[in-house]
Amino acid sequence: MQKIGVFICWCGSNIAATVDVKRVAEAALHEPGVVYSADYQYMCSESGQTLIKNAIKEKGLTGVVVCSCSPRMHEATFRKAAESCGLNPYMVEIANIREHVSWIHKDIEEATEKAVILMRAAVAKVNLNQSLTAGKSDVVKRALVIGGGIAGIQTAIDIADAGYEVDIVEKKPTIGGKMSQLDKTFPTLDCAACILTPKMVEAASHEKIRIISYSEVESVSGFVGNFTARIKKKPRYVNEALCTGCGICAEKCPSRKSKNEFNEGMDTRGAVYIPFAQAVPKLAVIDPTACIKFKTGKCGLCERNCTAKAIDFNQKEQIIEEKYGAIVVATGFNPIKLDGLEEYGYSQNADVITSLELERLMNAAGPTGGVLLRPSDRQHPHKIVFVQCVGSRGLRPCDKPYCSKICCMYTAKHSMLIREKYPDTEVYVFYIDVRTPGKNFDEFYRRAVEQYGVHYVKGQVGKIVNDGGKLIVHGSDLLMNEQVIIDADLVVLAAAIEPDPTAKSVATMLTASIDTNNFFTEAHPKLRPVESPTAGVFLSGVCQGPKDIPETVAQASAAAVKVVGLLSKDQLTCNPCVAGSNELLCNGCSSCEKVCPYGAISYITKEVRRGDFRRVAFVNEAVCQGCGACTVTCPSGAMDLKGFTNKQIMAEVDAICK
Amino acid sequence: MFKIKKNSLNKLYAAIAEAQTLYIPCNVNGKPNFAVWGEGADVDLASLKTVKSAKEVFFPQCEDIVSFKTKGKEITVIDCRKESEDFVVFGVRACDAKSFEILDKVFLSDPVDTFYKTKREHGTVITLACSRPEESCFCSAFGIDCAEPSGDVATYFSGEYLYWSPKTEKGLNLTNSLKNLLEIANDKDNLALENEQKNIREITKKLPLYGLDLSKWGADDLLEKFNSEKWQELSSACLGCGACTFVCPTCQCYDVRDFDKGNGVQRYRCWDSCMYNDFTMMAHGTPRPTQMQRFRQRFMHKLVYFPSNNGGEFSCVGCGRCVEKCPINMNIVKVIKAFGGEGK
Amino acid sequence: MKKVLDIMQKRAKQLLGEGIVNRVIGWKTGEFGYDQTPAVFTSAAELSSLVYDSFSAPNLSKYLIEETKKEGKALVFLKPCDTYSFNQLIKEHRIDREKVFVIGVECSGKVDINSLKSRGAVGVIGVEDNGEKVIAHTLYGDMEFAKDDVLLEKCRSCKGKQHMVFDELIIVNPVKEEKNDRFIGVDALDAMTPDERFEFWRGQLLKCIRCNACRNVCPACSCIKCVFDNQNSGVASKASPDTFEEQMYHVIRAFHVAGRCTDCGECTRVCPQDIPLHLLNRKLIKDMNAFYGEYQAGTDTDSRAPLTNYTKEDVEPNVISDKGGDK
Amino acid sequence: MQVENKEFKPTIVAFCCNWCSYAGADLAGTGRMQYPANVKIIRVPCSCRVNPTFILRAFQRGADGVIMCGCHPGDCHYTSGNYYARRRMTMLFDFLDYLGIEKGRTRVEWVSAAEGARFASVMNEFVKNVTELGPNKRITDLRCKMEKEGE
Repeated sequence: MQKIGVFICWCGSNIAATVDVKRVAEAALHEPGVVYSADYQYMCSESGQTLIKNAIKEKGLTGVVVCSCSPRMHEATFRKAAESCGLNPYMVEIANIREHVSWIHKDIEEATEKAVILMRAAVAKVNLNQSLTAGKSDVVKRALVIGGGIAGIQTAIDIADAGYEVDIVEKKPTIGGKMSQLDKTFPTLDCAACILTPKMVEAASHEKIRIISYSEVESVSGFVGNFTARIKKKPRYVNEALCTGCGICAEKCPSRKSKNEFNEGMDTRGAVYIPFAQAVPKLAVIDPTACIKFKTGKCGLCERNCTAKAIDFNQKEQIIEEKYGAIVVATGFNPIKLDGLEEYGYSQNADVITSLELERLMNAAGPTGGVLLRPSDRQHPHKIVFVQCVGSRGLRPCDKPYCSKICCMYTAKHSMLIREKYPDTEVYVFYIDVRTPGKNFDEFYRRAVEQYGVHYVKGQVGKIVNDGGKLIVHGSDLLMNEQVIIDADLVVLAAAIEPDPTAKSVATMLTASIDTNNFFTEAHPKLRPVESPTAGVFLSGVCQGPKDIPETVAQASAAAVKVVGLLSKDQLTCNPCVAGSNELLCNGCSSCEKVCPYGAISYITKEVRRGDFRRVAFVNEAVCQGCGACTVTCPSGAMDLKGFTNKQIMAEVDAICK
Repeated sequence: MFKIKKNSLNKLYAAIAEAQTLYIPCNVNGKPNFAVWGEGADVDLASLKTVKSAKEVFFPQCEDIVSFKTKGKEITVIDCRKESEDFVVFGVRACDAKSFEILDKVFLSDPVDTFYKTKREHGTVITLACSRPEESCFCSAFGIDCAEPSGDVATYFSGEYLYWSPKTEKGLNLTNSLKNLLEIANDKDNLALENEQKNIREITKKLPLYGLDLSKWGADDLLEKFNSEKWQELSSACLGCGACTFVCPTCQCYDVRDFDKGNGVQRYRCWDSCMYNDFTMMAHGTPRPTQMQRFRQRFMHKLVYFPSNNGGEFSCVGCGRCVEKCPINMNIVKVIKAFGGEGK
Repeated sequence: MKKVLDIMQKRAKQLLGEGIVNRVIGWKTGEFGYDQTPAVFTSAAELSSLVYDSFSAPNLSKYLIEETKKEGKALVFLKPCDTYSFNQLIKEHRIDREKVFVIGVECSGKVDINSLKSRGAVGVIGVEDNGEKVIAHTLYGDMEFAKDDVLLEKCRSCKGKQHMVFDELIIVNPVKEEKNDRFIGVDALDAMTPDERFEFWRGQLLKCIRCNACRNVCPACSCIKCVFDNQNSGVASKASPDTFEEQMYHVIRAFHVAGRCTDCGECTRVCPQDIPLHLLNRKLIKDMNAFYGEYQAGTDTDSRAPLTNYTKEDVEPNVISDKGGDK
Repeated sequence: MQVENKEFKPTIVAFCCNWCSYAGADLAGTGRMQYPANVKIIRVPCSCRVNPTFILRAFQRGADGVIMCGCHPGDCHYTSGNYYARRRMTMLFDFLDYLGIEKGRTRVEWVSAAEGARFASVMNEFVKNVTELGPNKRITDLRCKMEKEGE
């Protein structure tokens, strides 16, 4: 049996003017378990708290009910007071007789009666309260960043700068991501490589950063502060320790038929290659699907020519297992495949290209050495049509319902750069809306129109037909309300962007959630935008939603701060009001796991009684946030929520209804 | 011997119900069950068996024992027993009538169950002979003659009439109070009735369970039966529900429960079933943790323990309700036969 | 049907003989030709009492919870409707699939002995089913019924003749699929006024004797300890001293199996008081289908049930208050 | 039904989630917005914590109406709790209606922490509706009722 003290606060006249506090105090004494009651002017004041503390000590109270303002105001205050004199803080409950009684009722009789009932409900609950202790779990002081694009790089550098170890896992042979393929960036028109390369080098040379390139995270277990990741390192067939990145092997390689991914397949590379000049790590990699040695067993030219003796055809896949305290998802994006969008004829016409391909065509390190030549005949295009919202903001199954956000700006950039470099070129841009919210963005767009004379046509393109080398673009001009037909030399499609295809499996691995478009869901769309609902998992860059570079970098740093905040703790204090499964009742049916938004529930086989091995639910208290979804889903009632147990809530119901 | 025309029965019911509560088999939402008679009641004497047996009038499924009222920290104990008023239960079949004798052995022996005793004293039992026994019936195995039931008054259907034969003082008193409705039966009636009874007894002999042999059962061989390997197989399909128990006229186990009313506690007793896994649950747990043990308990009790405590009398009357109601058709007959009690 | 049984017996003996399974779960003959008991057969000799006919109604899938805890593999015969329960139990990790050899058997509907009895067949000592007609031999003469009239409720609203899961099938005469609307009964209740519905359910639930047959036979009610037996659950009860307890028991039970109930119809079949319990479960199924899209529990072993799932566009609870009717 | 019974004051239990609705109720208080004292609030972490058993329990013990309030769909503190609650309560309340229990006795409302005024108006309306329905007789335990009236 509990020994409960009930403390009624006057809150000056806020409560006492409408509630007869003496009567509540008197009524409390008749409640089961109550051994003491008192009222006081300001319970939250220093002396009010002392009153409670003294009563706890002198009367040996095991539970406390404070009838006062909302628990959202002072629950923490009173719990702390109780804790300071040795009472478990979770033995304190609040009856809200201010916001829910005195402030909304005028009649003293009625208000007092309700206050008594709320007090009774709180007492009924405390009678069933149990001391709760917040669990502690150690924090592994190392972070994992999945994805080595600008988002991942920035996050990693920020975390590392704060003094924590970071591993970047990148599935490609080099970090750098999509940004490395860009030519110039809007709205400043500075060259992407010039600003990205130093970051890549900084990451590579940072003593706290380890880049695990050409690797993928295979599985993740554990929970916030204590994840274990298995990382699969694909064989490069090049000894990383020996390779100097000289590039002789790539030069000597007789196989030249592989599409060069870095240039969006617009030129070729050898079977052994270095992705691009600024690649980090700058190491060669052999593509076994193209390599003659792998296919026929003969060749080995690269091996013979490598002075560093780095070629190793026998290299095997490796598994790296590492523990992490936090995980950052920075899996980035890809332009969508355009095969489904037949009206643009992308797959039929070599001169219908994507914006990313245009980036490569304009880049000095690109397939044309930076001279804008159209792919089909390597001629200079004189009339170029840009089409916006290709696959974005559409309602068809092949479309994405969202705005890809970056296309308006990069199209303005492209058209401006082309007009600047090739003033004899006519440039048309078909658009639905031009969206330019951002610092200096609208100015930038207006320059394209006003200063560079880019023809913006509000309307969509319905059809592109190849007519003897010319691309006949059939579009509509909504402002003029007429059909437009343009015989273009080159058509550039602003393809929608979508999360990297790995996002789904990464989300499953991390029990993080993704939305219908496979973008990662944030813990709160406004207040916790860089955290995933799964504790210890953070989001950086476009994996969470379309972003441009500055936004990506900002979010990457924000995620880093969250990680640093987490890693700076030696131990995590868990929320003690968490779910727990009574193994004797658990059926192991997996219902609870399905509704848990945090992936806090797993199943273990346990000897529940001697000789009785059963599959039972196990709640990871470090991960559980205490929502209670599992408790209601559980058919046998095995699952309960500490601090809000079935019995406690029913006792409150009983007290109110009696 | 008296008689009353079948089409006048409603008057008879009304006359009885005027003075006391009358329980009679009625069609209650599609099923025959004992119910309190009232004007417009859908009396069903044609169905052979009510779902729940007639024991319910003496030993209801739920019965309040005592109340506790709490006010703040004060507790008041309230005796909620009501002195039972006189009542009549009409249409009790021979098997159910016999079951009262078995229940009496349990509840009226020391310590006497006063709740039950009061009801027994105040209740008048009017039995009704069976006219069409069914395949699940095996009352004859327990020496019951379904054509000649016991009771305070025994009644029989034959032709246009219900025949009425008072057998006890209680029965006579009731008969006297109904004199103006009852005619005296003549010799012709008696003869017709005897013929009817003969017919019924003939049918009884044709029943598939006729001649069920109980000679292997009783107080002897307790341990041998208890340890038999047959129980495992017999019980393997048992679902552990209480259907057999709750339709049984002789099952007498009950549980005592407290209901928290908010401002007090209502203590009541309710039927319990030995088939339930929390039956006789104690602080240390249950003495019969497996369904086999619980299954065995039910039949050992009816066929071995009860006879050994009650001069060889079985605590089964062969009404066959459990035979009909078991969801998986396992029943006392199959158990009896499994231990060598083959029928004819 | 006889032919099916012959094949069943032959195959079972074979599988036992080959040591692929070490026991067989099927139906065993009873006293009156209609009272079959689920049974475990461990030898060829025992299998002579295996039976499969118009009364092999009991759903055997729930027995596998206990059976698959034992050593070795069990052979089980499942009718199409039973396979839904089997799948659902697999989904809930209550059965070890590896330890079961499932033989799906054809089914053309099972006969309801209570239906025969309520139609006047008193004292039944044998029943014949020729596919169209059912002939009851009784102590008081023979009676003939059209089979369709005396089928179990669950068979009148058959979900289909396809087995959702099996290792082997025994089908001699493929049974024609027949369309039926299993929601007719629910629709009729939905069309009533709340007062009428209240009277209907009060009348039906008043009959409940809390024997727990519905619960214990239910393959979805596979809890190790039911909340109604658990003194700590706050709802434990053994009887219904008040009408509320009847409502409580049946509401909670229907709710606990919502989305998990395959509509196997066993609850209605076993109720000693003939309470149409399927009307409770089917209401929830009807609602879930209407609100959250068609869902049939037990068609697979990995889909999410409607109550452990959601979409952002789900109907709001005010569909109830907006659907008309008083109160 | 029982409009002539002017004295009837229904007992109303309101389950409010800690993050939105309870805060909304607090805001109603801060704004001194009146609603009847019959409404008694029970705080739960999330609307998904409300077990149908709690609602039945309230009716058993003598509640005349039960209302559940949670965050607006999409705003759940735990991301998805109220979506589950929405399905569960839709099913439960339709089921109770199916059993003939007056549907006016049950209600779900989404109230955000900023909607103090709405909280008050929802409660006013709900109390009014339940008062018009009169005392709960269809889903209640007479043993509790008798005890109450006997006092």
